[in-house]
Amino acid sequence: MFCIGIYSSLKKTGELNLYSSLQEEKLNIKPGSNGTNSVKLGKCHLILAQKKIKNKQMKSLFNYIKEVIYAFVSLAKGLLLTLRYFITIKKVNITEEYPNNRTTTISVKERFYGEVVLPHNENNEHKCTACTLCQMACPNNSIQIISKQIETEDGKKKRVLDKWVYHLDSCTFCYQCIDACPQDAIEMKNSFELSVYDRTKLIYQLNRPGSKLKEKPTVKEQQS
Amino acid sequence: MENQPTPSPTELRTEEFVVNIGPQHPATHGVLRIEATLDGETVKNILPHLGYIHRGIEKMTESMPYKQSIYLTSRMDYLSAHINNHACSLAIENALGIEIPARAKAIRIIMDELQRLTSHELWWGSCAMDIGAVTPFFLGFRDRERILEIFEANTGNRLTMHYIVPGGVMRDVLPTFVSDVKELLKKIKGYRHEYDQLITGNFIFQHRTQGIGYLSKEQAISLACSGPVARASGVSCDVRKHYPYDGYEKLDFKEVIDYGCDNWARYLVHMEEMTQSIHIIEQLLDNFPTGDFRTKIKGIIKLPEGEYYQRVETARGELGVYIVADGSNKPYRMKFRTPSFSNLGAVKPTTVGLKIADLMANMSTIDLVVPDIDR
Amino acid sequence: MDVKKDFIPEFEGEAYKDDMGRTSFIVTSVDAVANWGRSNSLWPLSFGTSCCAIELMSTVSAKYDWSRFGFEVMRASPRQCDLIIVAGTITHKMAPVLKRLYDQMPEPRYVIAMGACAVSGGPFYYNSYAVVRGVDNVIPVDVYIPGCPPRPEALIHGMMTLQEKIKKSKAYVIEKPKKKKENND
Amino acid sequence: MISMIEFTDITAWIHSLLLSVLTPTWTYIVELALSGVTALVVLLVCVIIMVYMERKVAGFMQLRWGPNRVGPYGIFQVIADVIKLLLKESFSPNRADKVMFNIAPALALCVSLMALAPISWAPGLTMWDTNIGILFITAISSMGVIGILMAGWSSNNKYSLIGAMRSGAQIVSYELSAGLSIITAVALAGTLSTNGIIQSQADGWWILKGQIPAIIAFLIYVIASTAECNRAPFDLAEAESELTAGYHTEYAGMQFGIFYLNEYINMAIVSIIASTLFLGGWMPFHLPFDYPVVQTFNHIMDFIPTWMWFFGKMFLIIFFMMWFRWTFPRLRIDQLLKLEWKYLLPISIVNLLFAAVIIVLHWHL
Repeated sequence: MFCIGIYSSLKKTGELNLYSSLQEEKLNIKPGSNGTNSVKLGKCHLILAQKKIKNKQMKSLFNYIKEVIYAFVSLAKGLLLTLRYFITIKKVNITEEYPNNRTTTISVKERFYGEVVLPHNENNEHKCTACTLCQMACPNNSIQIISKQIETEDGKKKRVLDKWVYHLDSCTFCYQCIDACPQDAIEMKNSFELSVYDRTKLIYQLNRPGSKLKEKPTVKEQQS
Repeated sequence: MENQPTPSPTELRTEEFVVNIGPQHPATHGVLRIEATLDGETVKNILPHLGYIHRGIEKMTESMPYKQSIYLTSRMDYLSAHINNHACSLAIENALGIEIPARAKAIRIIMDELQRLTSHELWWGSCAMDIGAVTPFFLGFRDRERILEIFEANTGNRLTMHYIVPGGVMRDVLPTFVSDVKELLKKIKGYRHEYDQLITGNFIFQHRTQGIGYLSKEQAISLACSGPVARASGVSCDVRKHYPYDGYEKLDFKEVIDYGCDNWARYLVHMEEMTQSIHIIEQLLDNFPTGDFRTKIKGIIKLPEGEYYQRVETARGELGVYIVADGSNKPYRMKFRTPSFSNLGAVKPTTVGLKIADLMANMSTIDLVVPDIDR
Repeated sequence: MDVKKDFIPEFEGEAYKDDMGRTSFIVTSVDAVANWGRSNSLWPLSFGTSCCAIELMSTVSAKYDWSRFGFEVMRASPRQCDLIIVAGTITHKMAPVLKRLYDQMPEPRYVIAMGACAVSGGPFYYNSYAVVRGVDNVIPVDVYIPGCPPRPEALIHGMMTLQEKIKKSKAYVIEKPKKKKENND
Repeated sequence: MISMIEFTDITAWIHSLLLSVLTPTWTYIVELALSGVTALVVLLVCVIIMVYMERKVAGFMQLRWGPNRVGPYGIFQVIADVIKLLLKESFSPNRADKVMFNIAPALALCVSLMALAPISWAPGLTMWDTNIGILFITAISSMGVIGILMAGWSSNNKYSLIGAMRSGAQIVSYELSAGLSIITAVALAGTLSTNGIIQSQADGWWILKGQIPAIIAFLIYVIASTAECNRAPFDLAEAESELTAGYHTEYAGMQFGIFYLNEYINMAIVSIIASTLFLGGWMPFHLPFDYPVVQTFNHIMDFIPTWMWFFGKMFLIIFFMMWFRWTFPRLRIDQLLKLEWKYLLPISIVNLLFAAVIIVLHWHL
């Protein structure tokens, strides 16, 4: 059934056509037993080639004229399609005019991986604990976490983030850093307008100056 | 070459000359260099030169943990990035003996088949462009962009995703995923007749492809061709049928085989495979499983010592991932058997003796992706 | 996405001033006309090595359509183009070829490094033995577009950034001929 | 023709003005120069419109807008391109034959401009109103290939060489069927002069009056002339996917621009000839019947100025050529020659015989 379906579709698309002697020779290759569920397009070729041989036995002038007419019809079909596009361009046009649609209809999806950001809240606090898991997860060293030791008020030594250096120039947006981060400190932003004149400007420091680690909310605060 | 009779002294003899096609040439789709010996317009010999985009991916994987090396595979055959990731993830999962959730399997197969659709649509456009028609290129990209929108919305990247990871997929798909894909398939199906109207039924295109680029079944097998190239020569080699993975065995689809052995047969196989891909996706969408999208696995994957091989069917043919593990978190050796590399061998037997324009037609229907050749 | 107001970065070009701090009206208008022509007619070389080439093709395609800017005349011959978009990885084997393509282009010529591979080596930066770490090691680059690969809008943004640069540069810089060491290759 | 300002009036006025100032010899020389410059300017404006049109047509057929950011609707796009090409460095490659390399574009341009001479632009506006106008054009247009061959040969580039040789084979063979279809029209009109051919269509264009042979001849002429202009689907000489840029691979800057210009000038000339032969040139659309209704219709048609008819028909045929280009795949070289020698040439010979029968029996209207 499937075979017949394809054959009829080929017939519709005007596949009935010339076959070179080369192809008639190779039709000796018989379809092997390739299981029941394989589509044997080859059969269609066989049928077509047999038709072709039959046609050859008929008057060749008739064939000649038929071929010319067939050629014109098949080319006219393509011409009609492009003409339809040409005439109905306002309907079929799919262009998003990028710089004009920046504020309106731009189709950058929410999840699009544009650059890694370290979100800060209004108190200039971030969630990064400088555990360097993201740095280890990064396949090509696009992340450098520079931490420093500070002494907290109660005299304990603590490691905090000093610089979160992000090499946008080599980042490949594989999402592994964000997948690895246990604190959900970093995110992907869907910005993409990042072209620069100078390569060194593509190395960002993600933590803002003076920012500090956001304290984990105590149980009381969580409840409230 | 060897079949050609030696010309008699009285016969007209012309001088052969060598033309370097590539590394920068619009028809090579990348940086393949082909040294073609021409006699006038007739191609006498072909010598492909590789390595212009050799990036050492196989060597790089040896110094990278398993999790990280997967993302490199999407840069090999970037037109089937999902499928490459899939192969790598499957190999690791098989080695670890992990069973992944049903939802992840469904998402993986849908993404694979959508990727196959994008690849074949791009192939359709660029094949027509190599033969000289420019408009099909835009039509192919119109439909491809719709699929890429779904990729972008769900995986976050348009081309080189790192979405299929060991244990499942990186993130869950959007809630609107199923309805989006359904709408997409409806649109793509509606456009198929335009493809036939513009190119399949076109007299010039048929004459440029029919009987051109003959690759016999024996040649296809001996050159280890796979994918549409081999299937157009009558070789049954669909990995999805013969070595099913991730639930392909439960799906109803047909392996597309043609016995035409020429460019036209390869064209038909590609076109029919698109129909089959749509059919596969439709089956999965009807009862899309719910549940987990990823099995939790350890942060550092260590494969047990041994050798592992996994093959999948990319848009170009069979991709094999061969891992030799030594028990650490990095592979001792990772080897990719890429389809384009084997299919590249088909360029010479199909082209020698034909015209130079046929070289471009053959190369486009054989559907080479150059970074897939060089890795 | 959040919308930046000055979405094209400012290019700090040289001002059109002579030693006395005056500007010449004629020179500036000639510059303006020449730069207008050049910036609006950037014909790129159809040169793509890997993944970014597909996004480059997407930019050509109907959805993004850079022909609106007049960039659609992609020439396959380096003699007829103004711009190389290095779309993809450049390996050590490919680098001399790229250099040669650049040398074959007539002045004025521009280079855009598209994608992480061309900017810095990208995914292959860390431990690949075969990849040039940044195409600016081979040829001078005007605009860098990060991304792996950058989406088509990002490429259009990069092209507009290049236009900005062309518009702010001098069309004709008359310099005293310097004696330089030149490699004849 | 009623109450319109005729070009003949303008030319007569200029002639008398010049005569009042200069001697007859100088008048003649100045008029020659003036007519040449005018034709050139008109043609260059046409080319600019055509390049813009090509990009827009291509865009519209490919679901996109085409240039629309340089000026309103992108109309200054071509001007920007011209400025850039003029200011671009141009050079000849090291091992090229420098003299031939630099002459080739100029020669190709000169040859295609020479074909302008006998063209009848409007009633009474012909640079060289000769009685062998069409013969002159066919003779000149087959010389166009010399420039291409020179360019391909002198570039010292194998792509260029292949492209030039392809172009040579192509143009030489397609001249035949183009010539035969021109002969069909000439036989119908009974004259070789362009003005005479147009005048013979005063009561109806040949494509309508000449019955089936004229239509077939028109189709064959459009196909053959598309091939002669190296336009897709016959653009084998510069087949981009095969030969990068074909015969002008090594040309840069304005030298390339001249080849680019040349292609469009050739298109313009070819479509002018097609409209002259089959669509009546500047002649308005008339019906060859003697009913009062038809008379009124013919009268109304006369109100549309002749230049509008002329350029309308020209751009219509140019649109056809662009339409072909953005729809069809390219032929292979052997298919191209097969198409000519096995299809177009026999058909046009039979067609010519058929037309001869019609002419002898006075069946044409």
